[in-house]
Amino acid sequence: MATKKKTPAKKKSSRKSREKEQKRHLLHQMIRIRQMEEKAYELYTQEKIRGFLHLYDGEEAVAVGVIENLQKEDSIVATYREHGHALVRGVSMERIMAEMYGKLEGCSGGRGGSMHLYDKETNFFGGSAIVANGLPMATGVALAYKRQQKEAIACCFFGEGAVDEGEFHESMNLAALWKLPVLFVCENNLYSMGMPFELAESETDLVTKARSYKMKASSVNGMDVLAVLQEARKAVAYARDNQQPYFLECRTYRYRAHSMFDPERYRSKEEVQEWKKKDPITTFAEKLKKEQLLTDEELQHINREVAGEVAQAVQFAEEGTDEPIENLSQFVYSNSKN
Amino acid sequence: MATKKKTPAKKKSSRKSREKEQKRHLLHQMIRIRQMEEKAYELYTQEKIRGFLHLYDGEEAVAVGVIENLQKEDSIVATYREHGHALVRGVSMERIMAEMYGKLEGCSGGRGGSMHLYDKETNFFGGSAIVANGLPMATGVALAYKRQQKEAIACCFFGEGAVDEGEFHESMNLAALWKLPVLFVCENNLYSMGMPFELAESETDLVTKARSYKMKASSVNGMDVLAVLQEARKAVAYARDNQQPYFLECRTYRYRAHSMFDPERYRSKEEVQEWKKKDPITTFAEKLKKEQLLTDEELQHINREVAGEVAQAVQFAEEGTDEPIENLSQFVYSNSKN
Amino acid sequence: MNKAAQQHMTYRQAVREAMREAMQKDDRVFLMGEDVGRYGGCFNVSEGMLQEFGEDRVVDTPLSESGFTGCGIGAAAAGMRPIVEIMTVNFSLLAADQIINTAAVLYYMSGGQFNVPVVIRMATGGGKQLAAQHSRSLENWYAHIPGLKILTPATVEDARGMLWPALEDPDPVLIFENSTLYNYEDAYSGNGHTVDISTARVRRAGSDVSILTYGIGLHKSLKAAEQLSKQGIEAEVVDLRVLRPLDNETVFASVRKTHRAVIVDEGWKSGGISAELSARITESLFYDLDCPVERVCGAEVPAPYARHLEQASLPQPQQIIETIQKMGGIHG
Amino acid sequence: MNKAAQQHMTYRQAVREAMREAMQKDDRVFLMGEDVGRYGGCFNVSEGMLQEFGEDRVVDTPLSESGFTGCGIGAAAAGMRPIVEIMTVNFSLLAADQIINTAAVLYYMSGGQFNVPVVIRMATGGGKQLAAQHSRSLENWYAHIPGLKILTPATVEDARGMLWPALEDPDPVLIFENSTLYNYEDAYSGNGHTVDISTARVRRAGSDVSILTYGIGLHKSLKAAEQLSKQGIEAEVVDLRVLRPLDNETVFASVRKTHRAVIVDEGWKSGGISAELSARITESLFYDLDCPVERVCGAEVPAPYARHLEQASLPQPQQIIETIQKMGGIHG
Ligand SMILES: Cc1ncc(C[n+]2csc(CCOP(=O)(O)OP(=O)(O)O)c2C)c(N)n1
Ligand SMILES: Cc1ncc(C[n+]2csc(CCOP(=O)(O)OP(=O)(O)O)c2C)c(N)n1
Ligand SMILES: [Mg+2]
Ligand SMILES: [Mg+2]
Repeated sequence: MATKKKTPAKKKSSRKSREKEQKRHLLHQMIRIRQMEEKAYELYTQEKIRGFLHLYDGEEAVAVGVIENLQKEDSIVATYREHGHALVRGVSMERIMAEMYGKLEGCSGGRGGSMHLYDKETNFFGGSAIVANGLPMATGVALAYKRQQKEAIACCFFGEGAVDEGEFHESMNLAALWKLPVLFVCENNLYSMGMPFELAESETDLVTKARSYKMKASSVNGMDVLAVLQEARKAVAYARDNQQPYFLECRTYRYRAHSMFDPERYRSKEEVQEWKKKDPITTFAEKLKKEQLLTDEELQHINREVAGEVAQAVQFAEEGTDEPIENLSQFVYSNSKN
Repeated sequence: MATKKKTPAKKKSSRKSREKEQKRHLLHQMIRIRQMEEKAYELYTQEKIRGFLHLYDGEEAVAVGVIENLQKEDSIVATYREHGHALVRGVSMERIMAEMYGKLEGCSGGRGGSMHLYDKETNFFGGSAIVANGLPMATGVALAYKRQQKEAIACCFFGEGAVDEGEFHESMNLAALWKLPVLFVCENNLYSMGMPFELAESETDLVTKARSYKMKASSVNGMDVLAVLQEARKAVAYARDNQQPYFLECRTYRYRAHSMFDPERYRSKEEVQEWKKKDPITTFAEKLKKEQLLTDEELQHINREVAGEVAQAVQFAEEGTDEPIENLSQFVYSNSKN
Repeated sequence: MNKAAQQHMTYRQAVREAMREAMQKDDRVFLMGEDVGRYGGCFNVSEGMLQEFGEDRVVDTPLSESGFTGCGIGAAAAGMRPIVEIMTVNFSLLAADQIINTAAVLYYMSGGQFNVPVVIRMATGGGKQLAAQHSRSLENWYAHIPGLKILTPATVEDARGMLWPALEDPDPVLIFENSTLYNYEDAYSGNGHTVDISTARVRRAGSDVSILTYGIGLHKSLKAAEQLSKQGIEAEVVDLRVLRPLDNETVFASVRKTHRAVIVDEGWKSGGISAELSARITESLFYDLDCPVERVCGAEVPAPYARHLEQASLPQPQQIIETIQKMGGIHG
Repeated sequence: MNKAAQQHMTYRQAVREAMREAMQKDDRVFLMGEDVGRYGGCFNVSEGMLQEFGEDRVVDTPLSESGFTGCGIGAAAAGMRPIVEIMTVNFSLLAADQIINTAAVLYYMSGGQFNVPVVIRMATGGGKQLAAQHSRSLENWYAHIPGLKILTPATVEDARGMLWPALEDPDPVLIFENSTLYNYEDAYSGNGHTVDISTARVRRAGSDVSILTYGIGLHKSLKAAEQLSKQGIEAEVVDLRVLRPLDNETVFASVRKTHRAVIVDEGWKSGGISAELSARITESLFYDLDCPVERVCGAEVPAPYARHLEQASLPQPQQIIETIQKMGGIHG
């Protein structure tokens, strides 16, 4: 997205500049998510966006670090907390915003809303709001790819709450048993709504749990985009090359309420503050500055650029059209043959 | 069940005689199951018994070895392959047989049949024919006992096929998390219908699987009634004393078809023959003979005695009454208040 | 009327008070479900109950609908009186096995030995722009299953009064709370009396047409009836209250009087409770009817997110009015 | 008629042949389910298919209804054409989440982007003394759900001919095979032609009363019609074939002709397809009816094991006959 001119240089400095570019790209992507969602929050309070709205603030490094490793032909299955995943996958901010507005121009034609972003173009399979419900689907997508002898993998995001559900268990077993190329990414943000992780799981070591299906697994600091990037690179390569599933736990945290209504009785303000110190965006920006890959000015520039993108997305959504009511029943069934 | 007169003797010989008595009792119980089911098989071919009929031949040591350790106030939740469990729990052979005949005198009043034996008197909670469906129930029964501060445990029998189901996963987690006194007994007979165990499970070490819920677990030779008895004793004591769940795998084998219709294309006759050599009844009888705890004559006596019990059960069933058709809707709802 | 009659209460408070009272009265009663404790309930219904009753009686469960619902069923069969909360009916699909393959049949299958005195509460309904996976009204669906009892409190009084008799009932009772009603406020006598859980109730008397409805439909129907009244059409509004077993008598008595019936149900039309009522009425009162039974139901689409589409998919008072105005022989 | 027309075939063989042909025609098609391979299918339907098509296309699954059904749904969305077999509808309760929360809504929720061309087959029905957990007819229940298509082949021709169009259909199609029909044998033309999956069919013409039915009910109804004919009552028997979407036209045309309708359904009456048909008929043909629509359905009880009780709980030809004999104005 960030289109910087590449300056010709010696090999070493070109690697350096590639690295710089990638790192800035990662930062840019995280900022895009953050800003888009800050706007979404605001729009929700203005009742422009309705329904449930699950924000991803604090978890951006996960989507960015993982999805950066995917190829075009790979697919993604996500949850209701999927704005970030859709965005960095390449769904335009305009179409995401329009979807949250319920407009025809939205990426699900206004029928899905915040929890159900879909985009066939980028193999973005949504957007399911039933916890763990996406795992069997991702397993099936991987099964299809394997049968079709594609090189593609299915990448499935879900919260640690999903681990308790039977569908997690069944999918893990099937994927491991049938050696399907699925990357299971567990976004462990320590809470499922108000339920603390350790009160929901008899075994809190999720890597151990995954291995009990004979699945390869690892865990990574989900607040560190580079760590996620690297671990996910290995995971994706493993899944693709060996045609095997992989379970990746990303330890992260959500700053905001579960959805927009949440008295947050289950955790302390201090705890949230502690985690904010590990913010994936600010810590990464600091790091880049220290490494002299980024100046304050450049950071401001990125922020401004993204602000522009957000403004444009909002305008796009505002100007969107409403589906005529007589089309209410369209898409209950397809009309054409397969 | 076997009522032998105790002869007063010196301490040592009294222990010996107690041991002898217990061992014969175990043998007797296994023979009761075997003979009852052989008769059931025959009655099925005569269309006296209908529906599905899942026989337990080869697995008798499991029910006998485990249930021997239970107290009156403990409860049992079983599957559709539960004749043996009901019988050794203390449901009379007559009422079991009458149930398979669909008679009013049956232990479920003729409404349940072979797959749904129930007996409130002995806390025998059935008889569920949905694979893994009994695990949540057993967990709930244990929860109730814990709340009621009873010393009782819930003992849940299920096949290894149930391990693949989501309900297994959810129940294991809940029981471990909430420290509930459930004994999960997995009767691993290597097949779920025609599905070989190793083709259904990515991890075939079930103890490892159980431990991934932080549950205490062990595995035992389910063809050896003494081994089961001992291992189950430890397991029951652990569950009761520590108010914690326990997972016990019993490795066993079923000789007969899954139900009565089964072309058995999935395994060889030789394999079945190999397992029959390990038969829990004949090997145990041999052992007792070698230990001079049993004579051929005594064995014949037991067999005859049981044959008499079976004949009487059949007669009881034959003479049973049919529920009047006008009572069809009775028990859809209770009539009284709680 | 006594002084307490002046009291007002929301539907949410009514459910909470009912649970609190049940827990105080009977120590076999406990509440279990996702986020009923620390979070206070996803609709804030059980707020404060964890603090009042402690972790043993207000049990936060992991995300395991089948597991914890089955657990409640087992505990009920073993002598407890659990209230299982499933956040919304949509998630109850994950517990369908336990509800239908166990709770609904255990008593029958065991020949009357093991009853299942569990109460399973869940939110139902649409109208909040939560889209296809979060907006269903599947109480209709559960009402198809013998062995279950289905309650749909529509008033503060019923939200308050139905729980205790449901807990006293030896059979599994499912209570469907329309989530748009939680903020609904009404006068409440405050004396905590229970209500029967077997009859329908006439909420508004009328002579020209019977509107048969329940849950959120009651409120829409009452609105429609007010409007119609201005036009000289007097609709009788019957709140079904219990979808299984249906109270034929109250329904039939009303239709016998008005000779016309409209069923209002936010659930999907085909094969819903509206179909069943229509069938029963024509079976029993064919010659009493002045015109065919009509149905005003939710459009048969997965719920769309966009507000205008979703509203168009739900029955509205105006639709009820228009349907009635067009009915054969209606004056006004 | 050509020579092949002399051929006979069981319903079981018809389903098998349909699957074989589909697998031969389209390599995106594969079969997955419990025991479909080594065992040959729990009703022996897929016998020999593993040997013919290999493990990649005849996939024995672990006991994980939600997992493998969802897997089939995902594979369908990603370009395959899976036939998912769930042994019986009773176990499909474990997969209800995937069928209803995913398959039925994905196309709508995604604004027409992701369709789910999966076919889910399952056995349904009672009558084999399998008791409460194994004998349900829940096709009625699924017919309540928008987004699903529900087929109920009752003849060898339909068992043979419905699968291919179901696979060609871009939407999720559920096929319910009544397990008591697998051994049913009938003449079959043997030319493997497909049938439409959108209309009902008149299986027997008649002028006095319309019997609307499907699945096993068709056979019972035809028997009843033969008996009635001897008494001078000519029943028209309509095989619904498709429970969702219902073919109103064929049903209405029949009832317009006969002025009387009876619905025969082994499923439970309340809120079943019988209720829906009854409601639709009175809504649309109220003034054409000579008497109220009648329903002959399964008794609303969990299935009992004992044969005499179970048989009493199922609709029988005699009941159909008696119901029709008592209908207003019927001659004979
Ligand atoms: C099957 C199901 N049960 C309950 C819910 C309600 N619910 C929505 S999100 C959520 C918490 C999920 O937590 P987690 O999986 O950790 O994801 P997070 O929200 O933390 O990203 C719950 C309980 C649901 N949507 N689906
Ligand atoms: C949920 C469910 N799926 C499928 C079936 C059909 N079925 C009955 S028994 C059985 C095999 C179960 O195997 P296992 O758990 O190993 O027990 P076993 O029969 O070997 O004792 C199957 C597939 C069922 N009853 N329930
Ligand atoms: Mg979480
Ligand atoms: Mg087995």
